[in-house]
Amino acid sequence: MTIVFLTLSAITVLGALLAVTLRNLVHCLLALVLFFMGIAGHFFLLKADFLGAVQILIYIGAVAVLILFAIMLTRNISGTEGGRGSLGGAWWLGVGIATTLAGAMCVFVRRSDLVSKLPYGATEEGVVKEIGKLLVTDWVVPLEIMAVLLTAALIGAVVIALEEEKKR
Amino acid sequence: MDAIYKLIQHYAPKIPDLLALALAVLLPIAIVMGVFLTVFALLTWVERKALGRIQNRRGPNRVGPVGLFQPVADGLKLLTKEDIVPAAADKVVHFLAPVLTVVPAFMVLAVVPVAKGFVPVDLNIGVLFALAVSTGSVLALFMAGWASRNKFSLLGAMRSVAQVVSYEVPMVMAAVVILMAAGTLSSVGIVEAQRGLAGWFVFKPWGLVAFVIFQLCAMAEVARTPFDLPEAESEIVAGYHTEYSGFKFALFQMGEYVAAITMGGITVTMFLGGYLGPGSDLPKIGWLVSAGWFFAKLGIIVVINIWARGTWPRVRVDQLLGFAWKLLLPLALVNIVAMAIWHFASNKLVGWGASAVVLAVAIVALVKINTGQTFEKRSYRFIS
Amino acid sequence: MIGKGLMDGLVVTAKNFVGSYFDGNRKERLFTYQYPEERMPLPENSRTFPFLVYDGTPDQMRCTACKVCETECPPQCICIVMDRDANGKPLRRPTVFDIDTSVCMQCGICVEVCPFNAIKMDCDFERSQYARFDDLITHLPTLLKSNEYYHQIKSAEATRVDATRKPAKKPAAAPTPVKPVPTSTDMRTEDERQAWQRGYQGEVGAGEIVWPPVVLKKQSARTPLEQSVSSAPAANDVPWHDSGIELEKRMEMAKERPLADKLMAAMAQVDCQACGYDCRGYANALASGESKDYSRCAPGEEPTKNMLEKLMKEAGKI
Amino acid sequence: MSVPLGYYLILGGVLFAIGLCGALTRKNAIAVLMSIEIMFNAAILNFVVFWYYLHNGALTGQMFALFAIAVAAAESAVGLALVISVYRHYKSVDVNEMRSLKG
Repeated sequence: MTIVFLTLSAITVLGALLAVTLRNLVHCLLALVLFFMGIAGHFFLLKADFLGAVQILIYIGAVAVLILFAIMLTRNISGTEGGRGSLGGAWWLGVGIATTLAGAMCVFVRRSDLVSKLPYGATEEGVVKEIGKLLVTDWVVPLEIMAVLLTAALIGAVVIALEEEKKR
Repeated sequence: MDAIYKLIQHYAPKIPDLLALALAVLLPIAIVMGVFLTVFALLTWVERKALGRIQNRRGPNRVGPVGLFQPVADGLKLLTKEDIVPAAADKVVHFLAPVLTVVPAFMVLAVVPVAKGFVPVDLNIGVLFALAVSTGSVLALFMAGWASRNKFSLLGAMRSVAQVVSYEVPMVMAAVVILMAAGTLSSVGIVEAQRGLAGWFVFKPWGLVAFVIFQLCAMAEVARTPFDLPEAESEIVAGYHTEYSGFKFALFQMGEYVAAITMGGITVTMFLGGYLGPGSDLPKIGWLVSAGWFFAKLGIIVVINIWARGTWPRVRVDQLLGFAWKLLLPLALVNIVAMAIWHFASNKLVGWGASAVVLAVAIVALVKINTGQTFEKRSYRFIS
Repeated sequence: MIGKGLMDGLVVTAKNFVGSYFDGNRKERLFTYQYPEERMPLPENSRTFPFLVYDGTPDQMRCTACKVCETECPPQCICIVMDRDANGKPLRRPTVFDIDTSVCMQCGICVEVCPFNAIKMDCDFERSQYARFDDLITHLPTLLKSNEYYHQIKSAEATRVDATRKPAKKPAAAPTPVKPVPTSTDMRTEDERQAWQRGYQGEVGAGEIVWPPVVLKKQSARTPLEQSVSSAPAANDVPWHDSGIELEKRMEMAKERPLADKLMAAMAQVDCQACGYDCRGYANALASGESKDYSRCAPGEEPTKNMLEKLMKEAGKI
Repeated sequence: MSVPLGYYLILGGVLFAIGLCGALTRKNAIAVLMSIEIMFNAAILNFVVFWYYLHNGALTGQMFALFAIAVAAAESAVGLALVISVYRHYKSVDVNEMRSLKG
């Protein structure tokens, strides 16, 4: 189990690192897909099969494709010149902040008493059915709000991205 | 998998545990790969033969009896061909793309119940997994088109991305009905829910509509001919695999055909009762009979695919996307309502009639709405 | 009814499919020729690559090595070297006749210009070979085909040709002992051969367009051979000795020269020896009165004949 | 055989930091959005991890993750629409060049 976890983690971290460092935007996107895959793998490892499938369906099937279209619509087709941002010498600041954050989180995690906690027994059977039931009972209000949000986002995205009628 | 593991432990207890485990994992994979690669090879031959006959040609008949070894010859030829990579291409992505096309196609096979008691992995989210993984191929196609640095390739890739994303939606919506009826996502569970006389979902009004929608979407998803815009020969050479040759090209073909077969397998599982059929429950030979039923039904789907390919012309891009969003998606949504009516109807007959009426009205209305429009006269940029 | 067209289409294709297996006249339905076994009859005028016709035995080839076809060939895929006896006297037949089929564009111009009906277009299209350069050059022995073969592939045309031909002459010379026919391969150095295979491109500077292309032959390896036979002064002295130049131009060039030169300028300049001499020799013979028959320049055809007649009349020779 | 919870927490933290680093340093708006997706995923991973290790038969963690995925999808759709809109305006997706609020 540890080996699987480490391998998956390596893939995930590698994908994330490449996604933020590569110069070519399309390569970034492909690295991001690798990262999504890694996360989905972690979900499967954590017995959250449904979430894993949803992760693949939504992130790889939809979000990645959306980003792809955005890249194609805004950049030249080869995707080059998407250089790493050197915000006038401020890039080291971002890296510094991120490193500090990571270090701090590691320290907190180590101090926490949850660190060595081991999982409960696996409960993968019937989870999907349970989720479905919960969605229309306890969580029905969030679900409806989510539906409204998604509709709003859909319409909003269309309105924002719609090309304005050119004045003639 | 577990069953094989137990069998191995039962019959050969001396085998070390790890080896038995590895065998239990690898054996189903080997069987599934072997069987479906043979089916793939046969399918290429059947398709060429049938297309030939449809067009009053003879089809392949040179290699072996009635051209039966044509796939072998094709494979050998493609294996020995030079592998050309364009100078400007993105080498790594160009190399990865064909490999990644094949992977999702085979991954879907993991949840297809081929025979009674034989499914490589009985995931409890089986169908969702299949639908999710089959989306993955779209990125491989995009990688192929983009890495080739060729305008035709890129056009084909973008077409394929738009097409797959559009058809994914009605496809999942059509599948929802089946999940509602079966009450499970597991592929085996869906098959078992179709037991009984005329129990196949395709024999219910909502099931029939969902079947048609799903079948059309599956054809679009794997770019079969009425929807083969990503590789429209007459428009964009060969689409995303214009710049591929040799074995990489073979991998693309393989990915495409295996995807078509697995999609057919999913369709059979969801609508045509999978491996169920007279005799599939017999004690000793049940697995064989059920496998026979499964492949017979798969054959029907394949024949439909080939027939449609030999008959219907390619649609335009606007027709393609409009068809998905304006006709299939609303119809799939209405279909869910029809399913709900069926589910809550007091008796079967009322449910049958009510859902059929709802669907008929919806189909007529949608067709009216969609055929009423006429297109504006096109204006061309360079002609005044 | 929506979708009726789609269904009709399916019915049509289904009928085709079933019909191709069970239809009574499915032979006509499946119109594909199973090529290596069944062959479509070729049209009378189909043509692929040229071949040389002989009457009777291969020794009696019609070709006189007049080089008209070599001169006229647009892609210059023909190479001819005339046969000579031990004394260097031309024998009026080729010892080398090579056609580079990788260069030939099957235009049939060689057939049209040939004054002897010696070269004709074949209709054999199965010419694939194993070696890219060596096998694609057809040599004299393979090029030679009998008149019967010609009748076989294009009977109407062959009959027409036979009708126009004079009754077969006796062989020009007694059959010489058969010697191995040298090919371009062993007559040239490797470099020259390659240059020739490249269709003379090797001799032309890149991007430089030289026209007429015949000029190139002045530098080619064959020229010294040709010149050595000619009894006339060096080529510079007879600037008109070039079949690429038109008759009027040639006459203009030789305006100030003696009668023999004028006569020579009127010839076709191909040294074909259809008359029994080369061009210089025939002109000398006419000028000296050795011969009075001015109609023997076959490649020159009517214009040359008329011009020779005019010149001879002016000089009072006839 | 399972790994302890701490491993997963550190993984989530590292992924979040990588995403943050990208969001802070990248110049291209699309790349920034991609970095934000990485951060989102790190958070979602933590939801699932806590569910797996700490749940008492409840599915709250998974439900939260599910909603988070839906929100992230909506966010990316609107975000990318904004990027395209901005690109139309500035002919660039460089976040440094978007300085004015005026159109």
